[in-house]
Amino acid sequence: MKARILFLVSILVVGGLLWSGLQAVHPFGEPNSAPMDEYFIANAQSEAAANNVVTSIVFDYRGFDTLGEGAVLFTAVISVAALFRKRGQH
Amino acid sequence: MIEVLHLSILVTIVVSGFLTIWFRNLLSSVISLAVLSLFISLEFFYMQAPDVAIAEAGIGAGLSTAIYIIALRACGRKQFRKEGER
Amino acid sequence: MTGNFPYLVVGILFVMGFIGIIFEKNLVKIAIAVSVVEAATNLFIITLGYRSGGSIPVWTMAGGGSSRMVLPTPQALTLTAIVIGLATTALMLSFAMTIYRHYGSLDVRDVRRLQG
Amino acid sequence: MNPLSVVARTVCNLFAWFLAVFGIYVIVHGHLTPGGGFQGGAVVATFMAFLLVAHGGRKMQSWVRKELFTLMECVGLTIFISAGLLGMSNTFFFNFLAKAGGLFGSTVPLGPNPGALNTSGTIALMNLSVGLEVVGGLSMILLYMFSGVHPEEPFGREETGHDR
Repeated sequence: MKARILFLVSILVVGGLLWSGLQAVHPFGEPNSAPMDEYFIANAQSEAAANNVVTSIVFDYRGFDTLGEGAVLFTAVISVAALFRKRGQH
Repeated sequence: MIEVLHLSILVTIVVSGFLTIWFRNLLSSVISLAVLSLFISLEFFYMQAPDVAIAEAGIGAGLSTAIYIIALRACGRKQFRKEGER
Repeated sequence: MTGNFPYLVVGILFVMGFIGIIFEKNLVKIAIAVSVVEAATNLFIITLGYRSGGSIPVWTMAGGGSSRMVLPTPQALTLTAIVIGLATTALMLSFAMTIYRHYGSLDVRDVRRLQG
Repeated sequence: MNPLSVVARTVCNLFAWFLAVFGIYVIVHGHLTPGGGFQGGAVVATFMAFLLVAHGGRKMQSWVRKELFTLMECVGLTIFISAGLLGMSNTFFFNFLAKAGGLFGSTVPLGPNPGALNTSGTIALMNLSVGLEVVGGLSMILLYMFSGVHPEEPFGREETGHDR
């Protein structure tokens, strides 16, 4: 019973923090000033020669993130294969 | 008109999220999660992000549901509940 | 008309997933609640980058020569987060299946046998 | 999972291939239209899940082997890292194929344009390799989790169709 009251208080604290953060957020449809995104939109065609700006960010400007993502996916696959490996298989 | 469509999508997201947590049967909960994923994909498409919409529709509504149903098949479907719980 | 309603939806979804993580006793249900929290986070990041009246950040489909586009960086980051979310979900469910094979139950109160 | 009935299997044999073709289209046209390696790989892996549900695990594992998916994932990750390393004379992940002529080396005009397929340098190559990696990884997760449902038998439980 004491644990449930503690959980309820923690949920109220998290909800209150979210609510107070919602009061100060900028209005929907008007993001904060983003010079980096303006640079990407203006120069993605002349530098990476790709029409899709999102793909040019994923694979060119921020390719290191994608490398880490591939490593995470590889690790997850290896872990699942190690969990369900048969006894006779290699 | 497009505002009404947007509002209905958002209300459906909230309702399906609530049902996902509320259902006691695990299979119903997984199907509600697929519906939530599908409507979040629609919301991404409204927000001019078709890349993310394709990814969410393929992964969230397709593969994730398949993996959950395989896991439920291995573990039994009904949620285990003891006496005196809510 | 909608105003800041999308942010409110994100907050409601996040708190519901948080309640699910804390109060549920079944391991698969906890994994479902984690998926709800992931969905809320993805929706929040995309909502931060939306620009009213902006077009798709793809020059093939932009149309009309409008240079006012939606911010592309949050979309790229969310794209990475979705695939990683699927990988972590598969790993959680694999652990749940292994635990069910060893203990015969999915309840978190029955799995405490290791603690003595 | 037991295989479905004859009607469902016939419809699956006909229409599942459209899903595979759409996934490969999304991978190849990743730098022109919305899409890319992750999305197309997820769609092709959904095709694998479709075949697994319709035909059952025993027949699926007699068609393809898990070593094929392992090979696909390793080859995809290797091509991705080597395409990043080959531009090392400038920086890591430098786009050395763009605007250099050759296969992917055309330039695009500025502003809205219909686009051409042989542009964007290493981005198209990385789309292909990441698509290969995602297809292999997600299909391997599906097959291994399916083989863990009944761990005592080699190909899952002995299955009988609904139509007999």
